[in-house]
Amino acid sequence: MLRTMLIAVAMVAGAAQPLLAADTASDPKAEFKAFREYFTSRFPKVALDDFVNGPYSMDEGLRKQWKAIDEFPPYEFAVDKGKEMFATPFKNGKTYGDCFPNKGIGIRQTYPRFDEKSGQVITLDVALNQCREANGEKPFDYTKDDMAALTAYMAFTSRGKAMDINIPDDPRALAAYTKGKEYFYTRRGQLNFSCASCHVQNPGNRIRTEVLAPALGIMNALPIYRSAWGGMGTTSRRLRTCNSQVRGVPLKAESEEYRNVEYYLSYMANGLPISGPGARP
Amino acid sequence: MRTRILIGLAVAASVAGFGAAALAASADDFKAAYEKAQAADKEAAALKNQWTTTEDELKKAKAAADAGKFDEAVKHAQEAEALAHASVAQAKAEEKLWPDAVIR
Amino acid sequence: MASTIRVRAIASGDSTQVQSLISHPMDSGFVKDSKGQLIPPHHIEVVEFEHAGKIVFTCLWGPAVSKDPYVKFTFKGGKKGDDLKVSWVDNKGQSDSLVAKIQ
Amino acid sequence: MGLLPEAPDETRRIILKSAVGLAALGLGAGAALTSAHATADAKAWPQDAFKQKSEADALKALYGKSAEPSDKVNLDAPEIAENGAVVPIAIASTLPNVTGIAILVLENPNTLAAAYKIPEGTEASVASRLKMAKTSKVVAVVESGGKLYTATKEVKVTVGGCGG
Repeated sequence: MLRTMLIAVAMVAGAAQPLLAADTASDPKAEFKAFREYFTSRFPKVALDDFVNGPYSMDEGLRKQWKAIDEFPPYEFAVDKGKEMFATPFKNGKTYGDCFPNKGIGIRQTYPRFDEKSGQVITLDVALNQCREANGEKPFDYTKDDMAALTAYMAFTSRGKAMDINIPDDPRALAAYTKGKEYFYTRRGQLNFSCASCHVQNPGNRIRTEVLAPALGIMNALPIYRSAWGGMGTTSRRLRTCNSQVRGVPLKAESEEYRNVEYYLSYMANGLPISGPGARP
Repeated sequence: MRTRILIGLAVAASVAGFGAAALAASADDFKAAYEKAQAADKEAAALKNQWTTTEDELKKAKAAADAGKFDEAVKHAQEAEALAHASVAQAKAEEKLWPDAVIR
Repeated sequence: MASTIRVRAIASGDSTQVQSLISHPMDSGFVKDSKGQLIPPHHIEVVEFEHAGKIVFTCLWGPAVSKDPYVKFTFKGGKKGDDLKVSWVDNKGQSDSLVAKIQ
Repeated sequence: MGLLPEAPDETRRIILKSAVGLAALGLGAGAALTSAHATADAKAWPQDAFKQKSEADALKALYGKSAEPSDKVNLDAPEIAENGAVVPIAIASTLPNVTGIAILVLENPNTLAAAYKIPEGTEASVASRLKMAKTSKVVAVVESGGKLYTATKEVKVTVGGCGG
């Protein structure tokens, strides 16, 4: 407990002092516990399930605007479009539902998952394009439009379900998790920010006008309708925007690094409810 | 921590330094400076850590050269190179530094 | 093609609360595209809500109304199962309409 | 807050630029417009009122008169807008015989944002979402018994909503 608090203090100060010798080995269970304890002790007033609401869990004024907007949220069109796409068969007569357990309904919380065949992390977005290609259809762009509509609908049917990410007993799965963790904590871009600089050290604080979301449960709300985009965006679109905001050149959508960091963060959110699709400033 | 400050200084110094570029640069001077910048940027790309500012300077350099303004083109190419070197240094330093930030 | 209009009209007591969202870019005319060209204004001008042959609400919108515009209002009357007609027209003469059931 | 002590101004400018760029790209997505017959009448749109640059001129063009402040006009708007592109604004009034409600954003390029016609039997209450270019006074106008009444509130905007 004391150590967690010391780390918290060090991070608030913006100086990540090495309290321990550099250690890149991963112990997901212990890291999960420490991660959760960091956020719950730093934000004791935020209910655990509320972290998935990102900036709205941190700021009362924003929360009120969100509640007003959520009465009739702008992602409704995407959910409806995704539902229609789900119901429309491919040219070969198969549907998206045929590619997933339970016809694809209420399963978003099980992604990303580690695929033992390819040795890679498969996100829901990648699984959807694999489904299309397996049925003779062209893959969709990974950042918005059709892909955002499909994932919005799948998230919508999974709302409230607890994130359920598994790291199988396979050294490649642990390596993917570790690489995701490395990506999350590595500073990059001319501004020298890591994901953690904003979402571990400064959630609830404003960077210019935006209230930063806590890393805990940050993947649960995706995809999102973001007012600054004036439209929907997927996890990849969000990550690419994060990269350019710190003046880093974004990676390709659904690149290995992005899939791994989604794997790491989703595992950290295990047990927290799916809240996507979300609406964000 | 100290490594990061050093990177910061390196960027500041190299960016300040480009002002001293030789006057009346030629197309060849530009080509040489641009190739050096591209090589450094490629190294950053291999480390998946290009900076958008490097790309901006490369574009500005190219545009100035296309307009025949070689002094300006060389300046931008040199700045791009300095930024690219800084991004490479950042990526290499972070390979050792990131574990310090992990919540434990 | 799916309608551009979403309506939620709920009768409660002697009045009906209506919420509506319309899919529309609502381009203000002040924004440049990625090539630096101004995107010309393209926005809804008029939205009408009609119940039992009577206009119960009219929106007159300029380009400062948000993309995918939303509006909420309440009128007296209306009961479950009644029709509520929504129609809009924009500055390019495009339009859409929808008849929704009051819930 | 001091996230970026090295170059705050430059940073803000750059990040702003990229946010605007993204918003502009997002506009290309376009809406699914159908040509289904509608009854909404474009002739009802008060073109002249939407061109005005000041509160007084907009009200004159729209209603042909001027307004006075009233505590019976209730304007619900955020103190700090989460994004200028989508600012939720609600107006309600306890005044009798309300026939119209309008919303003005004084610092927008054109002052009048939206006007609503309230027929008899419809409540004097409306909620909608507006774009705000920058920090501005927002004025709620209620037409009651042939007179105009207003309520005003300042809304802070740090990311302008002209991007859509």
